[in-house]
Amino acid sequence: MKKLRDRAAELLSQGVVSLVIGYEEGTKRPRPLFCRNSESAEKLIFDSRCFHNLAVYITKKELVGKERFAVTAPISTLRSIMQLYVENQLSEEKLLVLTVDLSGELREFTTFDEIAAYVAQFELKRGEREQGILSKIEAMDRAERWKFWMEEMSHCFKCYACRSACPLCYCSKCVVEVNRPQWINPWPAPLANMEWHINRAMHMVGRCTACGACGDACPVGIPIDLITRKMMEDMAPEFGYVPGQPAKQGNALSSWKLDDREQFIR
Amino acid sequence: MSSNTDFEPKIIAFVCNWCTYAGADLTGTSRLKYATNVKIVRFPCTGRIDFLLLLKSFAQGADGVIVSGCHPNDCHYTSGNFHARRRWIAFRSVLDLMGVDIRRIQYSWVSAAEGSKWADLVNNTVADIRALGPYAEYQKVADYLEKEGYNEEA
Amino acid sequence: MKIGFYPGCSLTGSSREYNESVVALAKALDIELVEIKDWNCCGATAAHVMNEELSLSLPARIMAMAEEQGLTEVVVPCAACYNRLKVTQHELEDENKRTRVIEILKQPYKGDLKIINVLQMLEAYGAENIKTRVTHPFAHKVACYYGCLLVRPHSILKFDRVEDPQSMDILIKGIGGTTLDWAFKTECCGAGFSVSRTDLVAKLSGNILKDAADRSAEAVIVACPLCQSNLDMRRGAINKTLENPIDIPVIYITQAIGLALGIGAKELGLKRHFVTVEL
Amino acid sequence: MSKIGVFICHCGENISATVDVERVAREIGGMEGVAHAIDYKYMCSDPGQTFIKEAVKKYDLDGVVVGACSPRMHEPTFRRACAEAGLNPYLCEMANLREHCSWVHEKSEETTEKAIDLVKMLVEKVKKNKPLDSIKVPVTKRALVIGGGIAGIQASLDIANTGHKVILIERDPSIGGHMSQLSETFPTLDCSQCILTPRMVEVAQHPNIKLYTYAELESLEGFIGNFKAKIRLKAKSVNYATCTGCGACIQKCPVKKIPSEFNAGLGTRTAIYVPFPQAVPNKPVIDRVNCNYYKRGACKICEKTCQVGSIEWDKEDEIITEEVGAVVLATGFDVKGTDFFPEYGYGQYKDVLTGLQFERLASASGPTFGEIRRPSDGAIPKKIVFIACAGSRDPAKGIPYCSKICCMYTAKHAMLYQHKVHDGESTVFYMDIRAGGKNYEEFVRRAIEEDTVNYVRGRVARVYEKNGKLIVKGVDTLLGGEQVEIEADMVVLATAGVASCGSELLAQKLHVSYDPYHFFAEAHPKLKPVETNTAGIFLAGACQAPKDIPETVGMASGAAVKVAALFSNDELVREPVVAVVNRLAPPLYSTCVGCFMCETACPYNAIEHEEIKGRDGSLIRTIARVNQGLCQGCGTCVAFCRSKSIDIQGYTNEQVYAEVMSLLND
Repeated sequence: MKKLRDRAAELLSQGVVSLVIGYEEGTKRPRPLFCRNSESAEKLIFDSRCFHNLAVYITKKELVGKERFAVTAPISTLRSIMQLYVENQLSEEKLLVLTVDLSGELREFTTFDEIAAYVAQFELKRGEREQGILSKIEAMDRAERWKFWMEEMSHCFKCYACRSACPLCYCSKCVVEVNRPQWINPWPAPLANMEWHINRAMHMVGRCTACGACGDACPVGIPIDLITRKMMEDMAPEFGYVPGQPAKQGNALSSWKLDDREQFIR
Repeated sequence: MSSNTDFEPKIIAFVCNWCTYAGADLTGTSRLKYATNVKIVRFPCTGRIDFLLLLKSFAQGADGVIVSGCHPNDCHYTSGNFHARRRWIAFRSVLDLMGVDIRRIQYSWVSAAEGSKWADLVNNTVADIRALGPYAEYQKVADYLEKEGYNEEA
Repeated sequence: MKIGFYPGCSLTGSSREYNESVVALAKALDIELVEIKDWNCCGATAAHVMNEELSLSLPARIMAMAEEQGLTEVVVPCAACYNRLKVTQHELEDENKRTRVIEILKQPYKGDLKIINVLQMLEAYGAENIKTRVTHPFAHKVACYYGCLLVRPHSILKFDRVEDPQSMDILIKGIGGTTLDWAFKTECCGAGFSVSRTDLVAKLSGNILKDAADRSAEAVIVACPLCQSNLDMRRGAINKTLENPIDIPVIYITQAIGLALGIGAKELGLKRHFVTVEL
Repeated sequence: MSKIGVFICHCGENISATVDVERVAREIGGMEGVAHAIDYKYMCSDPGQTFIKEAVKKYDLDGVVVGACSPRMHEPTFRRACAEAGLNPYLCEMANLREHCSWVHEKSEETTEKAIDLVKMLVEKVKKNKPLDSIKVPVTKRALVIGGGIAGIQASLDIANTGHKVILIERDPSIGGHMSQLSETFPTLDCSQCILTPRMVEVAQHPNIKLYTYAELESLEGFIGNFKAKIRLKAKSVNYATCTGCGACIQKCPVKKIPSEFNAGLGTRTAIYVPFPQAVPNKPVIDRVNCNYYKRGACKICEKTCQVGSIEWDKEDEIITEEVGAVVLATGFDVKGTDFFPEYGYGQYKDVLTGLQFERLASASGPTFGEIRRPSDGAIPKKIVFIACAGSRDPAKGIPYCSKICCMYTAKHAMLYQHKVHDGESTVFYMDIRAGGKNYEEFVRRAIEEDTVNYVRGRVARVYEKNGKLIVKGVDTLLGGEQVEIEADMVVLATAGVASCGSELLAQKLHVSYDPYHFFAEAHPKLKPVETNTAGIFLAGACQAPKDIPETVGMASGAAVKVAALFSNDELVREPVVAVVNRLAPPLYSTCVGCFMCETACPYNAIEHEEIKGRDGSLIRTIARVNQGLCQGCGTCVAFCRSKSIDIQGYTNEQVYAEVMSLLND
């Protein structure tokens, strides 16, 4: 942690970066910290409680500005950063990534290849919570799943916290704001909610890195992160991509293989 | 499931212009008869068919949906149908995860030469959906705050 | 250098000299051979034409035992065994077959064992040592005979050039020998018919020996007990089919190298051949 | 509110027999936004069209729906009618009441109701239609032909003769390609050189053809009608402006033992060389890899012998840029070498040859001046074996396809051999004889019957050398599958034809797709054999698949016509059914966020990166832009765009959405 603070302060004081996005102690749990001078770098922390996905801030031009900036990133965030890079949202010369590896060593990435190589060592596993709920859902039959989700969705009041928390929801105009035609109604209603979440899942196919930010952000605790996670788990092997790794041939839905398997087309 | 004969399913078909639309034309020129329940919406290519349109169909009271285009390797645009295939693979599993009744979406490849296949496809799908009955489950959800909501005339 | 070792039946019976020479040579090259415990027959050459499940289960058990023993790499000197083990590994990549075989074996089988033949072992762990330790350069003109089991089917074995293999020739050149470019490198010697159709074996093996002799080879070098016994043990029958008899010996690559490293003829089992070896 | 005119056609009885057309017109007439709705017996007839034109004027319609036959039949007709009446043609749509309704249903209530729904659907769509103008793309009327073989030569001449400029590039020092290496040609046995050389000369002298030999394509940018080609002119080290082609330098060059490419390795050439006597241009280049001067910095004998001082030692590769409107790919093919066949001796036997090498032996201009002699000892082979399908039709060798020309040239080879070596004995091992083509089968029969070539149906398992002879071990599958063993003096392999080296790379430069064997892929296997998926790039000859000379020439002329057709207008006019990325006023500029997943989705590479820069020139954003020259309008990108920033004209989100809603909304 000391190393991280020092390095951050150094980067700022030397003017290597104009901003370091990291974590500081919050009331209940760590919260994002935006250091613009070496003093504030003293407040930086980085531990297992720091899972808030900071990648969400780095596509916000008004926030990061034109200069180079640094971000402290746990694995989940690193994966998001990789995906953002694949989607042409980041450029190497502007970004500097700091992380503390398992041995407590400070690591510094200046290229996406380094990040990809580092991330590759960690596999995406279901946590207890995910395993718990997903195994429950997987055990249900179709009608039960529908009931389950309708029940869950009925709590959704369309605050769009999921959208704001997701680093990959960086569209300047979201589909719910598109009104010619109005594909999905923006207000909370059973159908509008269902459509919104199905739409989210589809938009995340081949992109979601299962960081869990959306579920974490949901004020009414709908396990929406599991929808996109499950899709990721099912589609990644199907279409042969690895979340958080550069996709040479393009996104899962913008590319295809002659031998894509399917049994439902008559 | 019991097939209730008095129920006439509403089915909407999304087809590509070059294969299935032409195939359906051939069904006509060969005077093959099929059920009136299906109405065709024409697209340049299956690659153009937005998954939201399928959702909207159900929301608007469709009991079933047909999506059909060129056979693999026959796409007028060489790969539109391959993109579509992937999209449907993903879409199906999303819907299945959410508990939407995916038996109500029938995907198919119908070439411009398969007029009879089109007739069979329509008839079979109509029979299947009739057996499944109306998709009330979804429409119930739709009938709340929605009707007045959608797409004000701009 | 430690490596798993599957002798197979031939090497404990009709081809003891092969076993002896392999062991002796391994020793000379500081390669420690760890024999698979409680190994069984691989089923070659009969099983796979009689009963598929059996023909897969036998080799599978051998490999399962090796896995259990914690071995990762196993050298299989007998070309027939080598072939069966490799083919089985390939066949068992099929989910259903694997599950079936596992329930027959009643023991786990991973199938990630690395199966190599003697030539591969010498290439991988001997090549350098051999060069430095040659005391009696093998100054002979020989025909390297690979037979069919060592290189075919290429799609599965992925070993050497299928029609014109080179690995044995390279080893021989390495110990100072000269090798022939000849026509019968990979022709069949009759293999398993050794007993049932001696006449056929005599004809096939005859062609092989004749071409080698015509090109004035001093010996035929082999890496397969079946080839060896057919070309050597059946020499009488072979010579009956030829107008002028052939007396060139048929020795194992391991024996040839052994000689070059100065290992005694007895240790190498050279005395056991039917056609006397004077090299 | 929109004013839409609806016109329901009876199509004689075809529609009205099962659909109550009056009712359709009546009910649609009551629809919101429908200003005028009628039914008529034949909408497509002159009076029918006149109804539409008059209505457009009278009711000042802003949309027309014709309920009649399939739009695939009459859409152009009615759109033209609207245009003539001053209504933008793309505001006219058709409801398919015949093929999709009256013809496939019995007369009934439902049928009529379906007809009504179908019309409603299109009315709702038309409400959202926007006037569109067909797309016009300027055309640069100059063609680039890549490859100077017979395909490239033919294509160049044909295009040039239509009065358009052609740039022909060839990577070797001379044009002519494989055809110039051939001896005689089947099925007429006329000498290849004799029929080819005049064309080569014609190319060189044609006022409309600019020829660059020893040149390769560096890169190609742009799109149909507007390509920019960067061409690398490899340094010839000889100044062609002054060189007279006297050839003195060649006589004197001390490096004489370089295997000659033209003679397929059988003959030799010097370091400064002209590939062959009839070469065009007939001036030498220096092969820098083998030249003493470039290797050791000493020699320069050619410079001393050159009267006109044409040698340019320090000449460097030159890159030129040419603007062209169309490209013809004619890069031809290669043949596998004998080293590809372990069973036939891994190329270690001198007297095992490829068909191409045999061509050189049989050619009067070849290393043996047309005499068939063994490369090993120069003896005349008394026994010769030809092996057809060497590599071809052999999945195990990774070449499952038929090379197509081998059956014919093998028969020709055997024939030529018999003509030249009267006491010779020739055997052909074959799988099948594929002699489809004018006079082809007759030709093969002649070889068998008149020239007594021994045809054996079977494969050859092995060829090996034994005391000076080549032992060919094969099988005769016609006579009880017995083994055949022939002691031959020479063996000729009809080795497989494969994509010419580097074609994969070239395809990537041009964004042309290629098959697993790296042959370029045609746009449609039957109906677009000379087009590629990239508009404006065409194929000629064996670069698409192995083919013989007549086929190649035919295809080349076909490609030439496509180019000429493209050049016949100053502008390329296309249906405006293309994708567009929305543009908004600053500071938004567009809702496109530039994730460029559409770029990977597009089959036509039509998505470009558009950089939006501020007044100070600083980059604000990079968004997608559709190149309307390349876009073919499949709309895959549209369905894929998350923010709906990209849409396709004629099938916009609003239009299809309206259709769906109308169908079900009640």
